[in-house]
Amino acid sequence: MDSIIALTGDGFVMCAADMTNARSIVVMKEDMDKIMELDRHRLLCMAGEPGDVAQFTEYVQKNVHLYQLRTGVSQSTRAIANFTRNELAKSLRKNPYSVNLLLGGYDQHDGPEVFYLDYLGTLHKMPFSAQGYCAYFILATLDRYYKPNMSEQEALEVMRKAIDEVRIRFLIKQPDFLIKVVDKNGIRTVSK
Amino acid sequence: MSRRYDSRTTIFSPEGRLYQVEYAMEAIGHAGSCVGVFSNEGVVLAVEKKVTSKLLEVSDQSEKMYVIDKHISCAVAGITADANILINQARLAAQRYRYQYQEPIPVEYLLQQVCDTKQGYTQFGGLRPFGVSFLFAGWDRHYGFQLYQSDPSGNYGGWKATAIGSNSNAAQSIMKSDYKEGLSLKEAHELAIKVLSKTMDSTTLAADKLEVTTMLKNKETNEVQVHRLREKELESLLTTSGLLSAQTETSG
Amino acid sequence: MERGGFSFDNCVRNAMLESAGYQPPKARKTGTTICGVIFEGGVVLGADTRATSGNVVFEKNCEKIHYIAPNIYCCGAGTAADTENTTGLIASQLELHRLSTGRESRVITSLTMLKQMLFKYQGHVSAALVLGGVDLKGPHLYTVYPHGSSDSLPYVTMGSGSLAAMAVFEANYKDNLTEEEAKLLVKQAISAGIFNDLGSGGNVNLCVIKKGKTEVIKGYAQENPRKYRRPAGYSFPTGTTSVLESKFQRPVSEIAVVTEVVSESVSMET
Amino acid sequence: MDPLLRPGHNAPHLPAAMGPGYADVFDRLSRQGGRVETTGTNALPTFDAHAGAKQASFQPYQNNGGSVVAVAGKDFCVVASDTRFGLGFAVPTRMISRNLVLNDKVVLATAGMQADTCTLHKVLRIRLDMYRQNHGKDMSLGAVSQLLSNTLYYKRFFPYYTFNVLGGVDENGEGFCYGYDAIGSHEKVKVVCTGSSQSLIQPVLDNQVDGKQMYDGQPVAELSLEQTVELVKDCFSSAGERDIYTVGLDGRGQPPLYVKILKLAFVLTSHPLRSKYTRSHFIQGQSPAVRDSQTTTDTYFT
Amino acid sequence: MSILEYNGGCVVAMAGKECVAIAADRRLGIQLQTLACDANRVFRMHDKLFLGLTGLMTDITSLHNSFDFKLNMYSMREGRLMSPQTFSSLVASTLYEKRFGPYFSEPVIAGLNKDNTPFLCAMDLLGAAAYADDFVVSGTCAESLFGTCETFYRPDLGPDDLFETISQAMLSALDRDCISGWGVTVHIITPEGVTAKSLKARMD
Amino acid sequence: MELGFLDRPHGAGGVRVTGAALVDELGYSLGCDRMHPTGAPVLTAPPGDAPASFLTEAFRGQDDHALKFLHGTTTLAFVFQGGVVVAVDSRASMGQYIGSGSVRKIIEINPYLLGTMAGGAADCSFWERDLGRRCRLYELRNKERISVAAASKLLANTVYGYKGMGLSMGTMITGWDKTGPNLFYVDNDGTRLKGHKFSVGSGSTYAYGVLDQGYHWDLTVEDALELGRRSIFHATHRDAASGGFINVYHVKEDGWVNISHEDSGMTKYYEYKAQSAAVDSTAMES
Repeated sequence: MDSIIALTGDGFVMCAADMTNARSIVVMKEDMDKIMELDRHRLLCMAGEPGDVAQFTEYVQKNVHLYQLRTGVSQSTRAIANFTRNELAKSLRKNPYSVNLLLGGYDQHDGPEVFYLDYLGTLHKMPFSAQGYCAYFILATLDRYYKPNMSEQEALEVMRKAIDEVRIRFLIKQPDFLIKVVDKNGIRTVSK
Repeated sequence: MSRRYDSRTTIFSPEGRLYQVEYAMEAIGHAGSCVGVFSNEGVVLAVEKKVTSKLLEVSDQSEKMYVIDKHISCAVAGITADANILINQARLAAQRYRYQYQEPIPVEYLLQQVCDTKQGYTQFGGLRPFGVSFLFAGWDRHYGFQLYQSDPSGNYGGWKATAIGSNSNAAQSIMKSDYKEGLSLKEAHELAIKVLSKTMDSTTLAADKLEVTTMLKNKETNEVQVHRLREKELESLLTTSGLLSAQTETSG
Repeated sequence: MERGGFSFDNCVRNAMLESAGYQPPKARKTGTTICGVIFEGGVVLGADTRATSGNVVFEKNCEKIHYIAPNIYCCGAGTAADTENTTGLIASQLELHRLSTGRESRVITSLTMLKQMLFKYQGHVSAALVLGGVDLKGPHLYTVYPHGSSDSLPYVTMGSGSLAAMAVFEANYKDNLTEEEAKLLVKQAISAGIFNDLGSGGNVNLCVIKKGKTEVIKGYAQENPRKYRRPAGYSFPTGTTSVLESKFQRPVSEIAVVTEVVSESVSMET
Repeated sequence: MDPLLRPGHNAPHLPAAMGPGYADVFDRLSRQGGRVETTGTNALPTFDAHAGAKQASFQPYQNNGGSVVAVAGKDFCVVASDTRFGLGFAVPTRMISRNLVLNDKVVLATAGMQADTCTLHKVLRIRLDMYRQNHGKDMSLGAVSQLLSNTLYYKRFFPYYTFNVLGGVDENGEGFCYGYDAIGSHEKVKVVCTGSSQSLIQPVLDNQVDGKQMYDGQPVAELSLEQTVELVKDCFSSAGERDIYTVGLDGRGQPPLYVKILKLAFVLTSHPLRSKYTRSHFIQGQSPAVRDSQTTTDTYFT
Repeated sequence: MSILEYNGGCVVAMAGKECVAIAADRRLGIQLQTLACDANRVFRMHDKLFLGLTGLMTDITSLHNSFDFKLNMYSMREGRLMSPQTFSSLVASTLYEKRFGPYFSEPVIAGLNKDNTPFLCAMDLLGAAAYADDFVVSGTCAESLFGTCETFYRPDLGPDDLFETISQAMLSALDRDCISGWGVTVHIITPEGVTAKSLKARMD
Repeated sequence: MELGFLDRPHGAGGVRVTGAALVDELGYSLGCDRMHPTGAPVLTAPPGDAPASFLTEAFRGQDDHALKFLHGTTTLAFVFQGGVVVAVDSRASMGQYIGSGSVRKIIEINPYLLGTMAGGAADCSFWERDLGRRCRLYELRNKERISVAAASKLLANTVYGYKGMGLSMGTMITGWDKTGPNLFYVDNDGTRLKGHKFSVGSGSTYAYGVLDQGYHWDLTVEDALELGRRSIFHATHRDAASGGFINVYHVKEDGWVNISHEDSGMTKYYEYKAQSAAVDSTAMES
């Protein structure tokens, strides 16, 4: 039911996620933060079954942190993405996590990157992507309005169009979206 | 008197020394010497190839120079059999990292794992330490080109130029004076050869007596690569340093 | 510790996927006609060469007569991967057995090993085999069913073309066939399968096993070569396909091998 | 409604999107038996000797294999079909005719279930005869195409299990053909193939006749009649190699049965290439199709 | 829809005179939704050995990573490159080990032997190998590829003709399959080196 | 000509009403000229007591030979100040195989009425052709053109008669009548919605994604046509079951006009790609 969106711009990655958490037909929480900060330069947008999501994403976060302590250096976004994919693929054969992720990260070597990662372990690097039912609507909207190397303002404009589209067309009420941006200075929340 | 303490590898002697580890260092002192020289454009490893007897079939796989992964190579001084165990472990560690993270393992992180293994044999298990010292040459995105040396105690350090094996301290003193910052790859080659000829205490060298590999960036594919100098290149390197022994010239 | 044999850890995942409505894909099944006949002093095995996947011919000339021992061969029908690996596994175990006993293998040994393996997996390893060979007790011919049962008969057929092949056998088989008669009979049986059974096709492969001599004849009869090709053929002149981007890369030699490119840049000016 | 929105579409474990504005609650109630389970009883009694007989419920349909092709040229249309009748893995007969010459401008070829094919052909032949009686002229290609579409659709809920291809020459003499799905959806095209080797042959025809993969618009050479027949024979030969339900060559090593139609039917007979069709067939008003099912329409290319 | 068609995609390999070509489409989809048009299904194991994998993308990635691991260890220990025949046995045993919970992926192996003769092999998801000397296919439009390759293939083609033939065979098959396509990459493997081309294809 | 005397009640239960039937000597109905009181043709009912699930039962177990009908599509229509824009793709697929890449999914019912095809190709084309016939009868009876509302009602009622039998249709009936431009959505469940903007088919969500963000009432005709074309284009790119050509029609006061028929996956993709590349380069310079 969650809607998560991520797109790369000129030197930044912008992630958006709805803030609704519902159990059966009841909305339990209206201000849920579904964009976890893996480290100072990586955002992890989370969708899927809340129990799995909490367990799995924290497991990944702690491992990324442990790696940095051990080696003294932080891994590339691609390395974290592959590490997460590996964990998903391994657990897929035992007790599958129903967790769909978008990993957005900024890295001085590789610049802004977005990785699509679904619960089966399908990993793919993309300029922009979305997961959940919203993808059926806004992948076309993003195709239409997304341009490479957009400024933050232009990117916000495209994100607003996408969120507006979900609000109009998607059966489930998702009034509020949280938008976060990560660039070389770190992570900050952007007002909608 | 101190004999009582040297049989157990995991017990300190009253002077605070681990005899087995020192004896291991001693064994390495007799092994063929290896020299490593770092430069910003690449790292040179030069080793002495001891030909024990001409009846021995020379395999194209050298016993002194190994490849751990596409971006890490290492030179060995000490007991080759011990080295093979550690080399295999290093290769597995590098491949496991590559399998999990799909990117090359940081050189220091690999070194930590190899040295942790070595250290284990000085603290528990009651087995003798590995009689092997390594020179690791590698590249990674964090620190670029790197040269490390590790010894049987499990201790390792990053170096600009270093040597292990026979006459290694002589070699190090020469390099202390000759090494200058920011030397080019060519100068690194020449320094390595010069130092190696000193440690092999023979004024002239034949191309088949030594082996030189360079860790550098292949311009065409922009990937890091191990390049082992061929016969012809070694000879040209030796002639420029004026060390090429006479008889190889004629037979060449 | 890396333990050998089958690993079942995907089963949880596949059960989950299957419950989600994804039918498990069909593994390569060899439609197959295989048969064997005993003759005076030996055995002749025969097989067609078509491997099908659903209604598509996956391989036109595949090997269905598998080596078990120098004097024992085995034709396989059913799931291609199962016949291949089951016969391969028993062949290697039998080799170890020969080395330890220093004796020629017996057909009954391979039969028992095959049966017990197939029984252990309750037919999930779906391999229907025609096992033939000659040992010190003379020629033997068996069929083994996927669930682990077996028959011992003078002539046998298996696979989807077994009806057509058995019809030929019932009509023409007699005891004490000569080698040539036996080879012709098996060829006719397999051809009957090839022509009358959609799951079989391609050529006829034979394997003749006699005391001290085994002969595998590939393409003993090639009944179905492609008869028609368009005389004009299909010429696609260079440039027919529009190419967006093209990049040539010389072989970057692999680990621990010298590359010529690098050596020039590094080699010293002599 | 397409797969995404189809009622009762068995939403996979993944978050399959619910169609917008489509409440599928009622639909699930109306469908008995919920999702089709993946290991249903195998309806057909299988012939696999050691698999044992399976409980066989009433089974109105069976697929007898076979493929049919129609390729139209400037002023002709070639309609071809293979001749093998398959039942499961067995081959009851190698020589059946899937072609039906409706009149001298229109030929229908049908693959799929042979029983339905015979019935469908009988119905169409009678409708064409009635048309000729009522209107004093043969039905045109366009009219036959619509008639076939309606005939198929009238059985929408108990369909003819047939894959049809209609080929012919229209009023102003240009060759065309129509491809059909089982319930009558049809489209006027230049080349079509259907039946068990549809997915094998159609791409080849798209490439060679329509030149669909010449993206930068290189001109496609117009195929002559002879070249077209060669291409069709080659397609069947390839299909015979790779598809078990299609025979490349029939029992007697002959290329597949096919019929050719020219601008004027009578030119057919006077065409230099020998043909068993004589003018008399048409004058006596005996529809060739009736003769066709007993005898083999001669393939005039040996 | 079978699980092998979940992500879509197909691979074809064809042999020429001392050269082999392997082509694959670029689509990564989730059932009918197209996620990306730059998915990679063909992996360079070494200069004369390429592996194409179709089926479920997660298993494709897992299999490729594990083959890379095994291949690197092999070439470091042996000091030489793995031959295509050995590699196909490695792939077959890796797949068959999971006989009762298989990887949902069907590999195609294309390479040149030491004497530069072409090597082609295709397997089903359990590792049943089919060696061919003309062409091998795998993926969601395997049937169409069988049709086009069987018709267009001619033996002993040179690298350029082989490229045109395999491209036309692939493109015409893709245009009849809705869950494959969105771009095609073709690798032509010759003893002198490897040419990688990307074709202009329909993007719908 | 009334052939009622030839008729004989046919087939097991479930057939609503018998009408005139052409019967051959075996008494087998020669296809159907029988009429339902509402004027719609009556289709032969399948045997057995559960007609709706007959087809799935008939093909249980033989999955690869099951009868697959042509499906999959993206169609859209919207009303704006300049009339109605109707845009569709042209792909029909059977499972994953593309049955055809050039289906005409806009059916010209009459010079003032258009119907679109989504879902079952045969269902839509048969019933919309039949609707054309009945609209013509309406004109002959009432000497004035049928309104869009009435035409869509005819279709909805007919289809409702077969509810649950497995028809698959998601169609839009649009045109210009005396009340001005009108647009109705009718589907096989009998749903009939009047509206100003609809998209139907497996690619509809993608079409909406572009359509909603670009739509407003006072678009110029040029922009409206391009918006319709662009929406279908993005749907064909993202949805596997849509593709082929983009057909655009424009309904004006004096009837509809067939605007364009362009190849979506090849010509338009590389055209739009070049356009956006040009924009990027200019953006770069400025």
